[in-house]
Amino acid sequence: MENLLEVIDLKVTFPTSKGRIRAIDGVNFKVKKGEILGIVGESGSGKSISSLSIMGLISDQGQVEGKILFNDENLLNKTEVEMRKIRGDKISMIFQDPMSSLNPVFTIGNQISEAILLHNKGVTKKEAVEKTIELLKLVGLPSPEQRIHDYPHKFSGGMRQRAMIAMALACEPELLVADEPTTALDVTIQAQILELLKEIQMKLGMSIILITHDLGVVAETCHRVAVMYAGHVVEETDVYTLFANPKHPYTKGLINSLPKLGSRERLTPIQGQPPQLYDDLTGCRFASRCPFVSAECLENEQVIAEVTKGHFVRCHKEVG
Amino acid sequence: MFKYIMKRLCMLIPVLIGISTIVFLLISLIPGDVVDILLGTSATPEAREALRENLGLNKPVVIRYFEWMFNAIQLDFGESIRTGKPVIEEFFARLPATLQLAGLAMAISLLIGIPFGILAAIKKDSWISHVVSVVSMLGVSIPAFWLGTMLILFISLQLRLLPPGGFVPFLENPIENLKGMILPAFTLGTSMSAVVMRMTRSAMLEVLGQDYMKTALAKGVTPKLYRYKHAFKNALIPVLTVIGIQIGYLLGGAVIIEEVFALPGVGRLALQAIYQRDYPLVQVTVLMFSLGFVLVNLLVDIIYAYIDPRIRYE
Amino acid sequence: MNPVLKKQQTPPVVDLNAIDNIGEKTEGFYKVSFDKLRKNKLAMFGLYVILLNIIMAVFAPLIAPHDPTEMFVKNRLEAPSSQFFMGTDEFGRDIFSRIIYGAQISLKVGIISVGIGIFFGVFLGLISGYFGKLLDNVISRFMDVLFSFPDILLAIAIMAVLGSNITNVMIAIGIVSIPIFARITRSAVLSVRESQFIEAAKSTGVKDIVIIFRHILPNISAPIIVQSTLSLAFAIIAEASLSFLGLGTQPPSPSWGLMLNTGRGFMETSPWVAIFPGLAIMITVLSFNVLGDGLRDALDPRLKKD
Amino acid sequence: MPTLLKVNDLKKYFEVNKGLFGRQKSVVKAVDGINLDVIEGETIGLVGESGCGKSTTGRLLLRLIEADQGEIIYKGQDLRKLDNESLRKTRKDMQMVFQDPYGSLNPRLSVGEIIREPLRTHFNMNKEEQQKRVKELLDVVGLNQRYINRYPHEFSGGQRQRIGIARALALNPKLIIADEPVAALDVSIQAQVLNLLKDLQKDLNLTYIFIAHDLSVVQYISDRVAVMYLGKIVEIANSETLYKNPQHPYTKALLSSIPVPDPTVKRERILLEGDVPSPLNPPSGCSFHTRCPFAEQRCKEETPSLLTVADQHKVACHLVN
Repeated sequence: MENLLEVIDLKVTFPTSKGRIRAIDGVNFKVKKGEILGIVGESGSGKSISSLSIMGLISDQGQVEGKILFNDENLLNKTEVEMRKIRGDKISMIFQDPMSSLNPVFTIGNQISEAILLHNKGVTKKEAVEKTIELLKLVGLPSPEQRIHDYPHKFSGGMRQRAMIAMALACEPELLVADEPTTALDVTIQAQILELLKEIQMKLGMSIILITHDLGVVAETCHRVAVMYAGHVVEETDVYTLFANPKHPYTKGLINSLPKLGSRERLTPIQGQPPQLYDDLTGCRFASRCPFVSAECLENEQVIAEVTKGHFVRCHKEVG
Repeated sequence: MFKYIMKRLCMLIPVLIGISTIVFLLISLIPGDVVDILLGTSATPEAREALRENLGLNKPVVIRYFEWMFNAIQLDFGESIRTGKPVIEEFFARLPATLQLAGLAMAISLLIGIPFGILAAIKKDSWISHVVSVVSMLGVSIPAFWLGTMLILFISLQLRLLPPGGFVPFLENPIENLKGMILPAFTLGTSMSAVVMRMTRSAMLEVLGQDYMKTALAKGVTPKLYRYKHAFKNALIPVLTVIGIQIGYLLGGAVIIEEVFALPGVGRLALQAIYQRDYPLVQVTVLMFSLGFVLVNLLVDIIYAYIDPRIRYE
Repeated sequence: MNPVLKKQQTPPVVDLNAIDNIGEKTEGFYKVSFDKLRKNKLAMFGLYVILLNIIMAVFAPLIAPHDPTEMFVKNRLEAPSSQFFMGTDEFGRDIFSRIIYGAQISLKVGIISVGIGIFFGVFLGLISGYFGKLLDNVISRFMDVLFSFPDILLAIAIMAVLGSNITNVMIAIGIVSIPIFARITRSAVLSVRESQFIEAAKSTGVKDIVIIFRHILPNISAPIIVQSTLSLAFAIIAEASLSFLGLGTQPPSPSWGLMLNTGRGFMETSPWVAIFPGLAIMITVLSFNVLGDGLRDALDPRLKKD
Repeated sequence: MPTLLKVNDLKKYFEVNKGLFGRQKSVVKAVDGINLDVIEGETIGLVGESGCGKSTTGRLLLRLIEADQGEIIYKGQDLRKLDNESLRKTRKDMQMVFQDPYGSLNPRLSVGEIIREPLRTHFNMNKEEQQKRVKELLDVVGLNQRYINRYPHEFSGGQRQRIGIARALALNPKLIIADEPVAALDVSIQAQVLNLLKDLQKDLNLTYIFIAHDLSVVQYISDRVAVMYLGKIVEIANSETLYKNPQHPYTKALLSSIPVPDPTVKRERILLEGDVPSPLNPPSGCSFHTRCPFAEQRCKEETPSLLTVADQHKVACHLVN
């Protein structure tokens, strides 16, 4: 399979009153055509910043370096006008909180058909409305003919997320970036939405980047996974290998921190807290919490390397 | 929508009763004997009795209150103590000048406030934004009567560009009318422009930070759509509230501006009535101003609901 | 004290990162806010002008070159000069000295009337927000009614009834200021009341009165402080307006509004009589407004997390 | 083991005004007849999706919200009948840990003051005794004593949650109601706090009512679990029984909806249709019938009651009983 998206050595920094924050510091991952890549990490790991960088939506203060190759074209070299044509057309995005992600003063139909009209010259309003209804059917919204005239506040959380997905699918994108799409939803609704995403991915054959903090969601939905910690990708491999044979101490710790259904065995949490990402960081960013830490870890910056085929790890002990 | 408007109208009733009660009580609260104040202690007993009769002071206050309310509903607020004419007639005779003044002032302030407010929000941290902040700060701090006086001094007296005051009815001579209105309307509108500008700026900034604006960007909307369709309609909601409140300042300010520019409006009528202790006239002007304020805010509430579906379907 | 708490068997999970960068004590909310305010040049300018005003008012007899009521009959309507820094008025009184004494009136009216507004407004807002129900309904409706009068008009009407003197000016502006404080306090109480730390206090059995004064009041102080500065600005303008209309302070008192009013009569020949009092009003009001604005940013809890 | 707290038929209905003049009153049945025995020293979990009434239940037990009906019996007396003063004293034994690590600490008080407050309210201690006790409590929850004069905004979510726990422990309570105490925390921090809660329970002989939406967390920490749906308990069982042998269709669906962090597990997932109905107009009969894949006619008409199906295992479902 060929790569649809390749992120190479991506760095994003933000200025703050206490100095520059290195929110993302040399991140590499790729998304193949037709696959679901999971990016998993805790808050502050940089997973959302990665997705916003792909969309070109990092605010003006943020400084972005590296390469984001989409169909072999570097998105970071594109002008704002070019990016605008790609956003919502070739790459689209859905967000964490469906309650606040829809504009409250426009109808659902209006917001979805706007996406269609923006990227398809020559489509009439009527055609756009028909397409909107079709999309809403696709995402499983009951009686879409009536619901397109409703405002977002009339929709439940699950229905809003369906509407958001419909909007994202409006132009049949090649890549869908889903940033914690089910975090704000109840479990039974989460199950519905994840099922829907998988189904749509199969039907339309696009690629999805699924950003989440939930290893369970990753295991059930994704083909490959990148684990992020403190602005780095610390491990990247296919989903089976990750859970069967995790290499990075952070990945291991994360899996051990998780209560497992049916087991009441004592959890082994990761000690301490993630570091703050100011400029003066040296060595491995997980060192302060790592049970296997050595002097080398504190001194040298690790790089990510392939330990076995398709399994990338950012750790001295593993890479040697 | 209809239900919403009906609900709003019903909510007005206690407020209207409250306003009229307070206006009625204004006279009853005057310390000392009103008749003494009005006629002096040397007046003849007959004259005193006649005035008492006119003001209804010979009845218990509760009865007077209900009589007054009953008459008020029929727009009968009694006669002017000084001229003997029904006060409501005096009021309506003076209304056009005030309406024109307030209307023009509002138009000016919206035309200045909204575009510059939007501009300041979009070009956040640029020099335009800073200029807007400073100008709007000055605008709310400058006393209207002083600004008016200064404008008369420089534009009318020194440069002789516009008349320093006076009022020509619009139908009589539209050009002279407008010439005479420019300075007062500008003076009155200054503080409101400043407030509208500040509110538009901060409301736009607030909206631009919302999640749904990120959705719009992710959709690939053009900057124009982004600002004016997605952002402005949402930002308009708090701005409208402020406009509603500012109408109150506009009406209050009209009293002062009419005095400065010698315009024959309701505000000046109220002042004269106060100077002459013509209490029925004071009552009617205060009552009508408040009524106008309340009705404008009702209108704002309705526009509000028109823009914001969450309120419409409440 | 029943079971003495045992120390944990397992070593306590201690935050390694946090240990090194802490001091023993950190700064409270007001210190942090003031540090933030200090960085805001415009607000600090406002603060300095206000302090200058206060100094002017307190030490007026020491600063003013002349007595504010002394009439230099020979020097009527004299243009600014080295003797009369801002010129003289129609009675030959020194305008500069009158403006310095005028600061006393402005500040006195401002502080007392805003004090009335805060006292009653915050009280009403607290009880209507905290206890809710019928009490809230009655108070809120009453505030709605007061709010329905254009504010300067309400002040004018009250003055018309009470009669024109400086005490009544303070009462009238005070009454007009009540509803805004009541509203702001009420809505702040409503949002704070829902906080989990209030629930936490209730669940540990803390009494209502302690909750109000220890948990609610400190957390709603920010909007009240901001509104106080803005209301001071309003009060100063309102006093000047009332005096300008002849309904406020009475001659020969050196109220800025009153001075401006008399100055209007000699505008073409002696503009300074009207210009300087107006400038004084504007600069003072501007200072309160920029300070209020700066305080709003400095006290905003949303900007706290950096 | 003796019963510490007994809840009988607890109800809370909220009235919602609608229509012109608010004449049409609608009723939200937030908590609709809960029966629960809490045994001393156990952890009982309350689990359910948003709007199921689990948090309201927790607050009703402490009378932070007043119930409309039912009994809350603690030490032989009905808490609902206590006057304010006796309630204040009884609350000493029952404390709460809250969900929001940011909202549950007063930002204007230092950590020491926050933890000291319950001591000031209930005990006659002097400043030094209080200070000593606060330090002891910080130690117990795994926070450095040097933090005592710092303000909440300087702490991370996990640390704040520890402060909240210290405050709850200050009065030596017997029962702690923990309302989503780890929902706002990252996985690695969540495990730290869960372990802390477990250790404290062992050391201090605490009883927990643990309220959460995350079934795997609830199962981990609880001895017994009650599953709630639209204001009612639909199933209650031992933690293991509930996992291995769930009876109610909702419990089954809930269990199968939880994503399992193991890609090799392929499960038959029971996908529920649609959303949780609004508690404003709960469905007739069994309130789950609108989403239940097995619903029959009688489910629409009769409300099932919570009946014992096995030892310590109760289910409210027509199809099971």
